[in-house]
Amino acid sequence: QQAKGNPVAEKFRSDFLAGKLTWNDVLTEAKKEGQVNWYHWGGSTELNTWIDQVVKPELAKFGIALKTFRVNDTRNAVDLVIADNASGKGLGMGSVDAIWINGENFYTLGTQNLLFGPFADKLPNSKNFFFDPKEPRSKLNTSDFGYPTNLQEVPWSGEEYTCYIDTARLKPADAPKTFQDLETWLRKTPGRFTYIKPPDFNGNTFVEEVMYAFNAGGPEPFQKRAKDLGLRNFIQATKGGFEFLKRIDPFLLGGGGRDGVRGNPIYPNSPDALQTLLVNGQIDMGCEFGKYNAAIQIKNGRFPPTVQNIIFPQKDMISNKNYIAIPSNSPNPAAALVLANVVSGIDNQFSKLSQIGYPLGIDPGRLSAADQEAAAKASLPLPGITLAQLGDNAVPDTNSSLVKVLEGIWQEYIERQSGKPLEQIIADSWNTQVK
Amino acid sequence: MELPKANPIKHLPQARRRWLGRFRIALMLAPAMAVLVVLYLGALVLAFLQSLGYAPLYQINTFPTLHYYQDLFSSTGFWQSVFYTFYYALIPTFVGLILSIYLALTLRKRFALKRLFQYVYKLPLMIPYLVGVSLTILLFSNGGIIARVLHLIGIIDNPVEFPRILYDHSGLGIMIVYIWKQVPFMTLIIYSVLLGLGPESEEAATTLGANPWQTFWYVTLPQIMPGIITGTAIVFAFNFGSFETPFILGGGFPNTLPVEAWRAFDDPEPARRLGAMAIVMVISVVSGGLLYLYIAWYRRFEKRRGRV
Amino acid sequence: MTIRERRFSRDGLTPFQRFYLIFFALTVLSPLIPMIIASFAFRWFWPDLLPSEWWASARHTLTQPIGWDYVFSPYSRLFTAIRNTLVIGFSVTLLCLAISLPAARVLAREKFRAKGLVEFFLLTPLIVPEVAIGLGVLLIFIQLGLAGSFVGIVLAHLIPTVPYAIRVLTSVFQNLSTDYEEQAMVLGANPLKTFWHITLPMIFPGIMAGGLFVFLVSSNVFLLTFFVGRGQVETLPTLLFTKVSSGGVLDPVTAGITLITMLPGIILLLITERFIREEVFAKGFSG
Amino acid sequence: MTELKIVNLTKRFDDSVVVDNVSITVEPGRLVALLGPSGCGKTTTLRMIAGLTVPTDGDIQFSGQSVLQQPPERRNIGMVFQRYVLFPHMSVAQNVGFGLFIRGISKTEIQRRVREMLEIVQLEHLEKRFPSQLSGGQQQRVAIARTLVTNPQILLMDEPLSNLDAKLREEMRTFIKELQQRLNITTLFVTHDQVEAMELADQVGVMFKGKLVQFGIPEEVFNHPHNSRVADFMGATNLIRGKIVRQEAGGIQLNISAGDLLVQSPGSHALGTEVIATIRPEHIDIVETEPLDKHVGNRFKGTIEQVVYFGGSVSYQVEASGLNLKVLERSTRMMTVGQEVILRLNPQKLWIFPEQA
Amino acid sequence: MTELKIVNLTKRFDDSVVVDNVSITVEPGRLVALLGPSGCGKTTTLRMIAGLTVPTDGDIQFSGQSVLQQPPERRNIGMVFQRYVLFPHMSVAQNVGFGLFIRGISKTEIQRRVREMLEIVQLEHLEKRFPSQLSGGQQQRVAIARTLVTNPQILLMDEPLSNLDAKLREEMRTFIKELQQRLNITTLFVTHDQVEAMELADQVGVMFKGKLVQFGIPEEVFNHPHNSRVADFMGATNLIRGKIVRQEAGGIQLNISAGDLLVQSPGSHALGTEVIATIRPEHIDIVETEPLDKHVGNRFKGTIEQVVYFGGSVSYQVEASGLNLKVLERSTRMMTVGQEVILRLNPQKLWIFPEQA
Ligand SMILES: Nc1ncnc2c1ncn2[C@@H]1O[C@H](COP(=O)(O)OP(=O)(O)OP(=O)(O)O)[C@@H](O)[C@H]1O
Ligand SMILES: Nc1ncnc2c1ncn2[C@@H]1O[C@H](COP(=O)(O)OP(=O)(O)OP(=O)(O)O)[C@@H](O)[C@H]1O
Ligand SMILES: [Mg+2]
Ligand SMILES: [Mg+2]
Repeated sequence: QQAKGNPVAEKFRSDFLAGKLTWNDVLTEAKKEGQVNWYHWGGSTELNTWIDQVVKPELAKFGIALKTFRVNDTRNAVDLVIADNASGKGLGMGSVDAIWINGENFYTLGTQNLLFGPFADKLPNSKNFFFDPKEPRSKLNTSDFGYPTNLQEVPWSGEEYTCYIDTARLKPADAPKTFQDLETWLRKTPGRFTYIKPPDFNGNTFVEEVMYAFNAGGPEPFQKRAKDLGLRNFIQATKGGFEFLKRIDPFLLGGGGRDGVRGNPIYPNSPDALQTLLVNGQIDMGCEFGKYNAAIQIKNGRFPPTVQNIIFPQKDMISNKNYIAIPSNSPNPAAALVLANVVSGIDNQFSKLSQIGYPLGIDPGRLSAADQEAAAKASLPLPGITLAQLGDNAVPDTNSSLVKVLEGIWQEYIERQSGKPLEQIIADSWNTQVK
Repeated sequence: MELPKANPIKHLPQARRRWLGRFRIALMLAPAMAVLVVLYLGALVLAFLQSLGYAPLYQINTFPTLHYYQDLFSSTGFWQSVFYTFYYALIPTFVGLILSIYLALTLRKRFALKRLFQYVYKLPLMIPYLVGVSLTILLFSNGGIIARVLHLIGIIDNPVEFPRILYDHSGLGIMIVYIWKQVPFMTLIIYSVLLGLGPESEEAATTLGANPWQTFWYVTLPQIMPGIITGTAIVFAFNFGSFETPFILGGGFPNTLPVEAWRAFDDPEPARRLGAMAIVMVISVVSGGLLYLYIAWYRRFEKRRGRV
Repeated sequence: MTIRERRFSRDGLTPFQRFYLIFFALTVLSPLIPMIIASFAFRWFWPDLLPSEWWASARHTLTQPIGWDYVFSPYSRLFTAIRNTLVIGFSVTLLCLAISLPAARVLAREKFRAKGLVEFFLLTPLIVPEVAIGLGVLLIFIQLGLAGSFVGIVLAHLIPTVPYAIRVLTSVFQNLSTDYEEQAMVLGANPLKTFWHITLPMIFPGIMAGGLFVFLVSSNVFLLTFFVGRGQVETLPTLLFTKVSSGGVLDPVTAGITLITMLPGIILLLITERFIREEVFAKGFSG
Repeated sequence: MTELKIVNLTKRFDDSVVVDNVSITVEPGRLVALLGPSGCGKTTTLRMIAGLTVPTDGDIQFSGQSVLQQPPERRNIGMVFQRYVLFPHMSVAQNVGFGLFIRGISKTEIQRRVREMLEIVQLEHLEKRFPSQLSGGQQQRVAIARTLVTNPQILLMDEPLSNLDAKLREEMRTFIKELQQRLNITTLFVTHDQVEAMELADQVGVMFKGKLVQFGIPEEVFNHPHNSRVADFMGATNLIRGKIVRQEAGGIQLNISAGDLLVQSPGSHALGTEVIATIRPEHIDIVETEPLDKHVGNRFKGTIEQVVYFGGSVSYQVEASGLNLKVLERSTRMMTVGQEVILRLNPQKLWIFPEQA
Repeated sequence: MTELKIVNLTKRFDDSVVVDNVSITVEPGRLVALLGPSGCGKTTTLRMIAGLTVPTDGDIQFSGQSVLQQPPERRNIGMVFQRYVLFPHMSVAQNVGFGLFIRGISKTEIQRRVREMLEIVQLEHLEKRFPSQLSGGQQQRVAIARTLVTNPQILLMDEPLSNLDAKLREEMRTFIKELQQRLNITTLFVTHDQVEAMELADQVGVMFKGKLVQFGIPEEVFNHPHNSRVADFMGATNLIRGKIVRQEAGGIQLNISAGDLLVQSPGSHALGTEVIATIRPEHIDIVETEPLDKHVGNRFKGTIEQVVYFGGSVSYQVEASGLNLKVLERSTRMMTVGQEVILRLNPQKLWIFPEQA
């Protein structure tokens, strides 16, 4: 139930979605609108700077003033859209033009029918993406955490969950390669590892990777929607993983170091907190999203040069994309389209990659050979591993309908140390989260 | 029958003035009252309605239901939160009070650089809590400055050996920030009450044979009680409802009630947001009720002693 | 002072009190030193007490501004935050004083039914937590379309500031004997002129003190700004919150912003210490 | 010149009657002192006249015109407060000029009149100073100047001297007396100090608990108090109980503990009435040796019980056959404790009033 | 009984000398009044004796023992402050009992002694009240009771009456006098009111700007001031300039504007010295008609210029060939302005001191 927008904007949308407008019409309209409000996670100074340095002048060329809102949590932007809509502000009247989004938040907007519409393939730069459903490489562009994008958002960056070690304390050869290795290593040297606490998505992802690794069927069942998967299968798929998490709990940083003795295990709240532990020498290994993360942190002085990436867990490294979405009550829809187009341009994607280590959102397969070569050149060297290795071990993300369930189980079973049987905890969480 | 002699002229101005006066009082109170009634009382009423299940904003209307309160009270995490909220609020109030009283007493003395010190001690009062948080992180984190100094002098080897002060349920980091920021506030209040008191009654006690400790205990302390009561009440209420410090420096689940309220409110699931409102109501009622009892107790105490 | 005076006098500090004051001054001032160092660091790893590489030597090797370069660049939004903090602070101060003055005057001077109730009500926001108010106000503002706007933030800031202002101003009015105003009236001044020529100049220091206090509270408030601002209006506290809430090590930019966030308070303290007279406080908080 | 008349003035606060049916007329150009103990309603009366407090009942008239309906700023009165109440943020000149400034008078005119006024109060050299830089007496003079500069029709003074120290108080008394006489301004002067009232006033009103108990010229009030409360308040501490035994042209004969007492006080009393006679300590004579005309007047033998030296005067406590009398003398001679003396009570200085419950 | 002796007591604050080399001995059981204008260092002297302020120099001895090293609470002194300083959070009984309570005395004993003390100050019925519920005089009596209950060896009183109103002040004066004599306690009493000092003290010390200018029995100080500042302060406002022309056994002959003046004041002065003679207003006699012995004594013809009626006394301003003299008389007769009179200045009441720069 979208609120009614103002007639001009509504007409623009229907015309644009119907393909009645040329891109020049869009540019003209965008110039009239004059500005665009982009809400994005603002926790990275590099990204913030890059947007101001690169995207802003680019949009200015089209007569559009870019206003970025650095939110702490993308949810805030989604809330704003919902609230605006609830108070009757439709297209052309809200406050959010574009959101950097993926997963659950997109799912929220999608299920509440608060998206502008299928625009992704109508941008000039849609040529840089596979959108054809028959093409397997289009999967990450058309499905976001298992939820179909319906072309209502356009990818602008990709990521992969990657781990790093400090070779000053842990030789790459001794580094674990699988979760079994990890457990062995932890039992030998307790306290040298920990992972980010769910519900931070970096924490969720670690849990998901554990689930993949301990499920006989691998990642496959986790791609399904909860309704399609069913509780029984879900218990089957997750039990092993959670038992593993429970086993290593006492051997994590601060965890007590012995079976059955729970100290005070530390699960850092955020990637920053995790990095701090590594830099302080409290742990030797950490995992988070960001292929180029270690490289960038070394470059910016936050990591010592002795830090290297490792491939862990082999064959189960979650990889995904994130997107630009336009909400249904965007005050400047045309300018939002221009923004989406600009950030998916080849030059800007390359610049983003080379300057701040944010991987390409566009598909290299759609690029010319020269461009592909340029892309390779633009990317930073990865310490200790190669891009190809990353690609070989990549697996897709978990369906967003399951994420909350996993989160709930982790909190109850690990964080709150509930005494209930694991199966019941799983069932409880399933029942509260799956509607 | 004799009619009473009417004298309208004489009584008219008086009547008019009184009416005007009443009207004027209402008029002058109106702006401040309006702001607080609409925003503050309105906010509380709205939160209360939501906690009872009335939230058209999220297309939820199960009004009235105690469901959200029942959920809350039946979860063990909530009661732990209650405990931590009290714990983090009470200890710094108490410790800070003792430090403040002593500092205020010391400030009355004559000493070199007193003027300068008057500036220095008020500094934490002037800057946001978040700055205190930031300073605490820099100093007290496991790899922080203090740990490094301890390493330098050979007391610890590894940051792991440094006691956990931040991100821990002991709440030491939270309390350090509170105390650091609130001691100046309480000191200022107590010091100002002391200034108003003047040294005379203490001198009188001294000439009557009371030693410094007796003088403090029997003469000074009872007289600065009003300042202490206000100071501790404000500080406790603040700590009880404080968000950013426990949010950043706390030990995660279960955290203080305000943080839990925020977490719940931050959830995309609307029903959880109504749960947040239930927490909010609990915080308000507990904090308001406690302070009411505290002040009522103090009033009675004072009344018994003939004051007020 | 002669030796004898020093020896027998109780006016001076005991050795422990001297230590206590020094300790206190140190706890306030000494954290600034590592904070300044941190703001100039580039590589600073455990267990070094000083950075192994400084900002000054690293700043030219990178394409993006780092450390202080970033803090002072437009990318940090620091100046926007400062401007917002000041604009909000001053608006709140003016508005708050404007609505608190008449109320304080009435509370200080007049007797009326329900006065106790009104007084109590005007003070309760001091004891009801900010989260409670913040969430509720957000709900109201969402409905009024004020969420995320300056006006909304200014209005929200009135909630914690009005009680303080009323308290301070009430005591100011109580301290001002009605004699002066009555004298002016007897000399022929009507109520308006009396207020303008007599009352206002005489309570000016009190107004300053109250105003400062309001400004201080407003510029320190995080939660209400954060809730009501919805990430759309950034002030110094919200900027700093974004930086420190990740729970990581304090990077040079955060250190720099921390230092800058302290500045308004320090400046305010320096220029106004003489207005924050303890006496004003005494009346305001001992009742 | 204006006549000030208050008629049946009454003020009730909540349930207590603070001013109770008081009527006073101050003739044009005269100074009336309102005398009474603390809390008796003096200030309240003054404030009602000024318009700062609204009377519960009664009327206030300036030259026969009721002013009840006029707000204070329109009554054109001058009021000097107990605590000077100078505006601390204005200089002496600004303080004095305030009343004129408010009336929109031109700057030069204000300057002229302020200077003139400051000359009268002899403070022309201090016009640039601020109140905090003045002594108490100077402040009070500024307050008076400020009040007088607007040529008020009525001057009200509320214990203007009670905050000054003894020496200054005396100086200011003289100053006010002279000034009031020079300017000839109708004045109501409130005080709780009998000496002040006596010295300054053309007429004195004595108030107790909101009621006007006595009104008359100073000597009358001083020497012939209406009742023992007034007597006590006026410092006539010698109260002698007695019964009227004879009444004739020459005076009234009382029977008191020490014998007979002749009183030349007007009024007629029934024989046998219990009354109180009073005489001021300074009106009793001490005779060291028995004089010649042994049986003339009221003479009593007594013993000096206490001697208190006050500087200029000496006070003796004398016990004379059951009477305990206080006598005040100039300190030209000194008697010693235990000395036998004879007291002479001048019948003309004695005064009687009925005994009270 | 204790003797209080201060020797060369000096106090310097920063750069100003507030008490300058003051030595006073208060004999056991006596009351000495320290008299002086505001700011002359009276309070500071008292505080040094109490131990509340540490002297810069000099010594304080109780019965010959220096107490400099003892903290105030061990000196066993009683001090009554100008503003009573009762503990507002304690009842009257608790206030009075505080000193005993502090000494760890048993509850019943405290109760007994408090009751006893309250009886002495006549406040036994108010023991449950709190200070805020008492009048000024009652508060001051509680303060005194509180001080005396511990049997202090020395009693220090700092202008204990200056906050009371005239009538109360007089009552309290008598009360203190009696009490002090009854208890026989060595007392140092600070005041700026000459009358108070005269009335109460066995000896009076006059301080100006930190210096003890004169010390002696009240009459001496009152009638024979050391210099014109003291004279003025003591209310002897008649200052007569003159030159010494003759000096013989009978007295000193001065040449003044109005003629010759005979003074019977001790001390020898060089002929031709410019001096000031002083006489108190109450020591001048007014003679209405020329008496018989025409040429005896200092007589001057004069005209009455002003008459001020003070109730018990009348003050005249008399102009007599260049002299402007104030005369105070009992109000048994009244003269009128313009009346010609003859003034008689008793040579024995005249007093001279050298003229000052
Ligand atoms: N606004 C008021 N409300 C209630 N009672 C009042 C008010 N103003 C004065 N009173 C009471 O009225 C009585 C008379 O007060 P008023 O000030 O007139 O006395 P006063 O004769 O001037 O005394 P003082 O010599 O102490 O100044 C006092 O008992 C006082 O408490
Ligand atoms: N602690 C102090 N520091 C500096 N100067 C002081 C201090 N205490 C008193 N003085 C100064 O010493 C002088 C004498 O003060 P003191 O209080 O002894 O006077 P006083 O004779 O008692 O006057 P008053 O009659 O007004 O009470 C004054 O000028 C005062 O300003
Ligand atoms: Mg009065
Ligand atoms: Mg003094």
